[in-house]
Amino acid sequence: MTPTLTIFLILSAALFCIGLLAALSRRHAIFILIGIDLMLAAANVNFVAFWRFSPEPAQPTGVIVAIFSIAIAAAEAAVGLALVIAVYRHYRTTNVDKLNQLKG
Amino acid sequence: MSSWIVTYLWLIPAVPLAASLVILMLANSRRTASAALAIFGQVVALTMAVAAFLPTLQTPGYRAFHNFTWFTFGEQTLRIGWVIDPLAAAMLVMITLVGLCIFVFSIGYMAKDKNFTRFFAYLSFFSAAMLGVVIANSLLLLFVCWELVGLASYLLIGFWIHKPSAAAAAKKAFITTRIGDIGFFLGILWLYGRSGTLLFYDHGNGCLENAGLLLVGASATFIALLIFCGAAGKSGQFPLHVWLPDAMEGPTPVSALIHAATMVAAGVFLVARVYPLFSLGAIDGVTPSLTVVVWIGVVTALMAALIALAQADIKRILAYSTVSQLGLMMVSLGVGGVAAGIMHLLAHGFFKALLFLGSGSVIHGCHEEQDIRNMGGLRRLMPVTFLTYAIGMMTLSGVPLFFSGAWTKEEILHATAHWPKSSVPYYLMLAGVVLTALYMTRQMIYVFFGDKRAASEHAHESPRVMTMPLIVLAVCAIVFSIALTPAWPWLHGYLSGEPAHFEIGQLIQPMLFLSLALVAGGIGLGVLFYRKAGATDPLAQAQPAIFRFLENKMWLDEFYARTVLAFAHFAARFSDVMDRYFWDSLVRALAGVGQLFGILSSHFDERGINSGVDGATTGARGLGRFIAARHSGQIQTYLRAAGVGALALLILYAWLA
Amino acid sequence: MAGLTTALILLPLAGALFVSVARQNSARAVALGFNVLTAILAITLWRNFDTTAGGLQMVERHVWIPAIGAEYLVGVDGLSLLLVLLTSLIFPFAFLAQRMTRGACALMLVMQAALYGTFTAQNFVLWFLFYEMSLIPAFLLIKIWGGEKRDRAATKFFVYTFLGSVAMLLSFLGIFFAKGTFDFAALADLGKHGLLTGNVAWFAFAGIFLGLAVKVPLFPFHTWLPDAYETAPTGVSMVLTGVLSKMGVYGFVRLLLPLFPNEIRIVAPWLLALAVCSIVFASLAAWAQSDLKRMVAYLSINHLGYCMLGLFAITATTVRPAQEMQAALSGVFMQIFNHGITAAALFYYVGLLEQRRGLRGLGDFGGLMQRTPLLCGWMSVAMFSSLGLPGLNGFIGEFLIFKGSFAVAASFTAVAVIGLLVTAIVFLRAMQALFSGPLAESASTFPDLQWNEKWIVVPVTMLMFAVGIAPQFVFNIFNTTVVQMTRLFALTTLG
Amino acid sequence: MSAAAFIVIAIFTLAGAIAAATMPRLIHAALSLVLAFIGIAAFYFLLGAEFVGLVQIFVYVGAVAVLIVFTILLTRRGQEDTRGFSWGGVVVAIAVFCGLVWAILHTRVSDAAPQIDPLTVKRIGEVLMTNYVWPLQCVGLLLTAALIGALILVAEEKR
Amino acid sequence: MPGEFVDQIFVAAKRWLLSLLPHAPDWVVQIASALLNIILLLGVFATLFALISVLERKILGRIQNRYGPNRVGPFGLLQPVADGIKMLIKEDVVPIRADKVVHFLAPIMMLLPAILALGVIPYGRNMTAFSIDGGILFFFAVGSAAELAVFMAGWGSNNKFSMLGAMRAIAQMVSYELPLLIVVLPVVMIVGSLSPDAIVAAQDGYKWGIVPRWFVLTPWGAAAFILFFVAGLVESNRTPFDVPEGESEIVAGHMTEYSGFKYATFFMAEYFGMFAVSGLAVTLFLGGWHAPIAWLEVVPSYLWFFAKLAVLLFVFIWIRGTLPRTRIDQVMSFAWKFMLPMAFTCVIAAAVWHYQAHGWAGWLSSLGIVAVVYLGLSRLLDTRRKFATRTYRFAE
Repeated sequence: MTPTLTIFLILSAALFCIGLLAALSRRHAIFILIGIDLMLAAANVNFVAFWRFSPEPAQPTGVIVAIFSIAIAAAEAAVGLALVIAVYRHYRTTNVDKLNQLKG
Repeated sequence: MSSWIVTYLWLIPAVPLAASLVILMLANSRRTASAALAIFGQVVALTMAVAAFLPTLQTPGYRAFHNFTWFTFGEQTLRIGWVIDPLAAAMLVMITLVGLCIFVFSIGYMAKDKNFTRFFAYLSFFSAAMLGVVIANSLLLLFVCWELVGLASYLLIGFWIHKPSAAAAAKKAFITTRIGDIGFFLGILWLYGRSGTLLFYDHGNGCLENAGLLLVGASATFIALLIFCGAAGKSGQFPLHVWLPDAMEGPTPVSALIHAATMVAAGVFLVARVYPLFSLGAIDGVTPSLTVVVWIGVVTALMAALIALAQADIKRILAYSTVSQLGLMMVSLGVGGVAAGIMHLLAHGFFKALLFLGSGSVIHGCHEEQDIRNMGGLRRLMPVTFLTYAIGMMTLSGVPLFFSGAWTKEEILHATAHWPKSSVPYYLMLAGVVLTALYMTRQMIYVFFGDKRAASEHAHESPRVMTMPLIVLAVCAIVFSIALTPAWPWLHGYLSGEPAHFEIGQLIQPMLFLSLALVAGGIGLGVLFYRKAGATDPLAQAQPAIFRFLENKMWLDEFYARTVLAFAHFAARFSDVMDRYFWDSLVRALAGVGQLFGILSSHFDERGINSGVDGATTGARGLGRFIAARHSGQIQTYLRAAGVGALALLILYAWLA
Repeated sequence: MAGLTTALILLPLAGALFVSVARQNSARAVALGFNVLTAILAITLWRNFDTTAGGLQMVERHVWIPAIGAEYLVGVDGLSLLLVLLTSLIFPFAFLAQRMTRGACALMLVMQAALYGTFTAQNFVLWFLFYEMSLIPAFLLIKIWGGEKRDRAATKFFVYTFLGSVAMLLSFLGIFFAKGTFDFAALADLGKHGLLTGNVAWFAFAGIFLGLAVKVPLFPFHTWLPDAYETAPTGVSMVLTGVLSKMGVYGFVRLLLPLFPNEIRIVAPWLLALAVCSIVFASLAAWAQSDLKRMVAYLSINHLGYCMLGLFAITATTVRPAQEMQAALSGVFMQIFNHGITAAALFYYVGLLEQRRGLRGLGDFGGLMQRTPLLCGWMSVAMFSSLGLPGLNGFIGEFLIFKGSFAVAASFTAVAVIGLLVTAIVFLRAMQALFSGPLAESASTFPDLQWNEKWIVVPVTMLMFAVGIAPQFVFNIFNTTVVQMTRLFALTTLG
Repeated sequence: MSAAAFIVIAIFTLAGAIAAATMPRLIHAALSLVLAFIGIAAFYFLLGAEFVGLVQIFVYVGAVAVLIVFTILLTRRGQEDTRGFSWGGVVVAIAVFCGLVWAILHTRVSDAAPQIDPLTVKRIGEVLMTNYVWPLQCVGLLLTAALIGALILVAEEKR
Repeated sequence: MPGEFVDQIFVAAKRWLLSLLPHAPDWVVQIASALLNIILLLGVFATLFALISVLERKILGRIQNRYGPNRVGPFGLLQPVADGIKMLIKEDVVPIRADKVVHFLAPIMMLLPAILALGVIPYGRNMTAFSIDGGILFFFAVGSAAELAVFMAGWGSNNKFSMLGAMRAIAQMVSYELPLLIVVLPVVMIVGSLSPDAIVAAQDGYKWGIVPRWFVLTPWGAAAFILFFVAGLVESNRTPFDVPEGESEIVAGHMTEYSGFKYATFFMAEYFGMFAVSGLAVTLFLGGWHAPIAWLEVVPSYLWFFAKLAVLLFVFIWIRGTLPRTRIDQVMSFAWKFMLPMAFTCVIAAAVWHYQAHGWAGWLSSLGIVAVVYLGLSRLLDTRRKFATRTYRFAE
């Protein structure tokens, strides 16, 4: 048996949802970022999987998109973590429940 | 045939100009260097002038020019150039020679001035501009240099700028001459429009040559008269002479250079230069324009001589004398004696410079005193000055035989006598000769003879550097007459392009006796009249009303102030008031109307449109508050909502699919 | 080098952006840096400009709003190039002349871009856009950074010029509805045979005339100018007089003369009278001023009056000798350039005096020559240049204008020459009051020209001399254009 | 290839990911995340995209993970109240997972992996430099901007 | 040919060993091959480690004018065995407040990447353990995991010295990773491949039959090699960049709380890292396993490789014996102010060299570029005249 596309998709969906879980239910801001990174990685798995199982794999579009996506994730992580540090400096906390200055 | 010098003629003004620029850049303390530079420039100019003079001797009526394009506009070109002919050559030599003397004199005269370097820069600049006027072969180039001469004279007259009177005099000089220049400028425009060129000589196409003159045609009279306006302004002809006596506020060398030898002569030179325009269409040597020149000259000559009689300032007397002599030259030109006029101009350059420098020496010796009533008895104290001054005085008065002025004056009288239109100028000129002798005698007696007065107590002879130029000029004034006598009218021939022959028999002319008699009369009258003169003038005692009239320069300045100036001031004020109030209020009224509309419109907005909109706003605000309350500010809440939303969408999709 | 013109327009705008985010005390340096760049671009433009070829060069054409005939169409001919060069010259000096805050620098740069646009746009909509774009920074600069009466002056300036603009816009809309194009070249081509007829033509003419006359300004639409120039800060005054006032003249040459030959010919005597009034009354009014800046402002009107005289004179008659037209046009262009330099320099000097004394009345100074000979000397050069002393730049233009107009409108010219005289009087009076006499107590501690000031003064003065003595390099810029315009005007069939 | 490898890797990855999401201590979570990332990289190897796998390790393990631990280091004081866990999120996540799985299972996909030549770095480079050069530049710009932005964000404010 | 046989002896041996599994499925053969490679690698490098550890002490001794270890075995060559026994039987102390799991995993995490990195280096003709297309990238990818390990060590120990040491180490490793990567770029650019085999192959041959075509002999290559070597020093935390474990300041940095075999593992990992970096330097710039002179090609390729490696290792030791430790702020500013610009310069110089057809002109102009930037930078960074006042920044 070789892994099929469906298996990969389900795996990546699982990864995505674990990321979502981290982003949704943890209070620490860094967990949210971890979650987001996981979700992005899950999406990347999808891209590469779709490329591998596409009828025209000579065109490495999925791979390229994954590469770009990784680069963007790096940028996201850098800025996100910088934000966390800035927020921590300002509020002395990274508990997102306490960061509700924008409430209506 | 043209000599190399023609191509390099521009160097004559360029060298003093360069000297001037260099001096301007020197520090104020580099006095020796600046004087040396200026004099060096002048010497070079003199050498070149002589070099330029030499070829003109070879052929009678020699004329060489060099033209070039100054700039191209559109498809047209504007050409200028320079010319050397006897007129220019003679002027060049005279100007550079006299100028050199004055430069040297200035070293002594200005020795204590703290702006010594600047003075020499200005002098050099002036010299350059003047030489430019002389060599110009284009009315435009001449005008350019002409204006620069004006600027130089402005700077020099106002040299002692801390004196308000000097500044005022400088301004007056510039503006008065500028009035004349406006006419000149229009004349240039007109001429340019007519002939299509401003070059004097251009291989037959110049505006003074046949082809050009043909194009000018009938408008020549007006053009000539307009150009004469400029000449009148520069040469101090009535009614624009008022600036010249005031210009004596400048340092004395300036007076000598500008207001005796060179600048004021520029007007005469200009008329001589464009003489073909004046004489175009002459019948029997008379044209309307020349007639105007004659009458203006006559009025000027006589009026100035009269005013000179009543002046107390040593330099002002000389200034009015200059005005008078310039009038004389103008008359000479007007009656057709161009050569005579120029000869007198040259001679006048020497002796009037001599007189001015002499007066400068006197003023210097008397510690900056200028009022002749405070001098006296300087004969002993300043022998060299006295002697040279006497030579100058006799030359000016026209004492015959030995002094150059006599010969030229005689020739002018001669020419005037033959004017076909009227003989009145001739007689008035004779009167002028007498008056000249009279006021010069008055001045001599006041300054050098009689008892010592307040200012001459501590007088002293001037240093060598000042007396040497005096001597040189005096020698020139005498020696120059060799070229002027009727026996060997070399200069006359040279200027008018005819060869001169030596005939000793021509030496004594009937006019000589007449002139001798007139001069003797004048001097005699003067001696008689002023021999015992005291603090008050004899004329003032005899005829106080006339004296006051003359002393106040015939109230011309006051007259101008009341009429022309007053009108101009009024016009200025009026323009300003119109601007500030009339036009402005017009605009503001318009703006007011606009504002009114604005107010009306805003009221309409307020009452009509806004009330409807307000209701809508209130509703929107309430809704906004409600929604805002749902926003907890907690990011995860939003994220969860998004997740649920996505799920809902998915379910919706599944349901629909 | 097709994008050069666009680059020239965009660069100052970019500069404005940079300046507005720059640090407060480095804003001026940034602005100056950008001006160096624009200067380089302008010189490149000049280098690449073929002075022997007529017509527009370096044309860039892009579709913009086809529905209303608006195109992005820029190009330069000799006149445009001259004005572009002038702009590139005046602005750096204006920036050097005065310390400016960040906002002012940014606005100045916006204005600069607008000016480049105005001088190179060849489509009315685009042109008008830039034309108006220059107005707003000028207004703000006067309004915010101006002197004591700034509110009134700025409002007046704005209302005046805006009213004129509106009139012009209406006229052009009229023309567009009649002819369906906004292209300058096409309009000029149509104008040869009379663009419009009847009352419409007169209305259109009046509207455009009003708009441009206000901008120049022409008597009697000039009263905004003294107030505006007086209150504006030195640098802004320099730009206003040096470049902004040229927009009006440029408009006359580019729009009014080619489009309405008939109308102009019919009312030419009146126009000439207005020009002469500008010359004479403005110079007289300058004489009556005691405020130096106001005085210079009035003389600015006077000098632009000469330009107007030249332009109206050559279109006044049916007989149009080519050499006179060329003389007058060359003179006008030369005068544009010279006045730009000289008037800006004069404002700068007045600014220097004001900066030292705090006041700028004629009576507030005296005897400066003893204290600050250099300042006086250099300032005198500018003054003499302005009064048209030969050997300096002012003379060339004035001479050619008078030469051209005297031949076709002798009497008007003869009257106008009075302006030369009065100008001389005004300046000599000023010099007498400022430089001569005993040293005023208030002036006894004046510093002479500083090094940084010399950096402005010396090049500008050298330029004055250069143009005055060897003007050919300036003439070369526009000679071909002059010839071409002469042909255009001469070909214009009348009636 | 081999299902065994897939299963092993999947277990590692999912375990790492779950640990990353649920570990009470942040630092453990971060280290578990590294495990998950390595697992994902292994997936890429499995899928024949070696380059992406290497990049994945390089960027996520070498850079992002280090960043995260550094951030943890810098924000570790007074963080006692951040241990919480909200079950609402778990419900949503599971619901989303169910939804996704349902969607995947109801989508027709071709499960046949075609035979391919190995994807060389050269090929990727060529494609990046030709078809995708513009996005590449944009990403470069983005990274620069992010770098500068991050620096500015964490730079200590001047007092 | 005997030469070729000797050259390929290991390859042939492996092939023979694998042929012992004739009917095994593919993946079994693959795994067996990989295992063989790993075992061989570990064996060779563990031996090298042992050798080098004693040699280093001996060389340092020579440099410091004393004998090194000379008691155990002949010339003290058995010293590492003694050390190993000592380490193994030492008590493994774990601090009570330590994060036990992390503390335990750190040494393993440290050693693993170093071994993996060694796998992609070609040790001789056809002797690359894992011949991956993106080998260079793989090297750096696994290498970057070392930082994480250092962090784990620092964090897990729950000791302020460990933490400080870890932070310093990470800071300098991250900083120098950038120049390290960028100086590899020119080589990759010129060769057009990320594969170490291709890079070695590109350095094959001799110009005019004499001068080898090693990249170190081009101006940009020389500069890049020096930069790479310096960055390598930092990456392996060697003197003069051993600030993270500067015993005079912070005891032993992140290794403070380790003892016994864990400490030995760290030690080993460090040396393995050094081997890896040196090996890569040899591969990238020194022509890999190629002989320096054409007729010396007969000597087996792996010998050449290890000879070059030995030279580099000697230089490592030599530097350790010669240079004092730098200050952390100097280390950092050196990275950002000098290394990084120089690295970029190498890229540009290589491009210039390449686009002038690798000829004289290119050689000279790339030399010019490197020289100009170098001189400019050294002038800019010259602090002989002014010493900035030191500001101390402590970790929060």
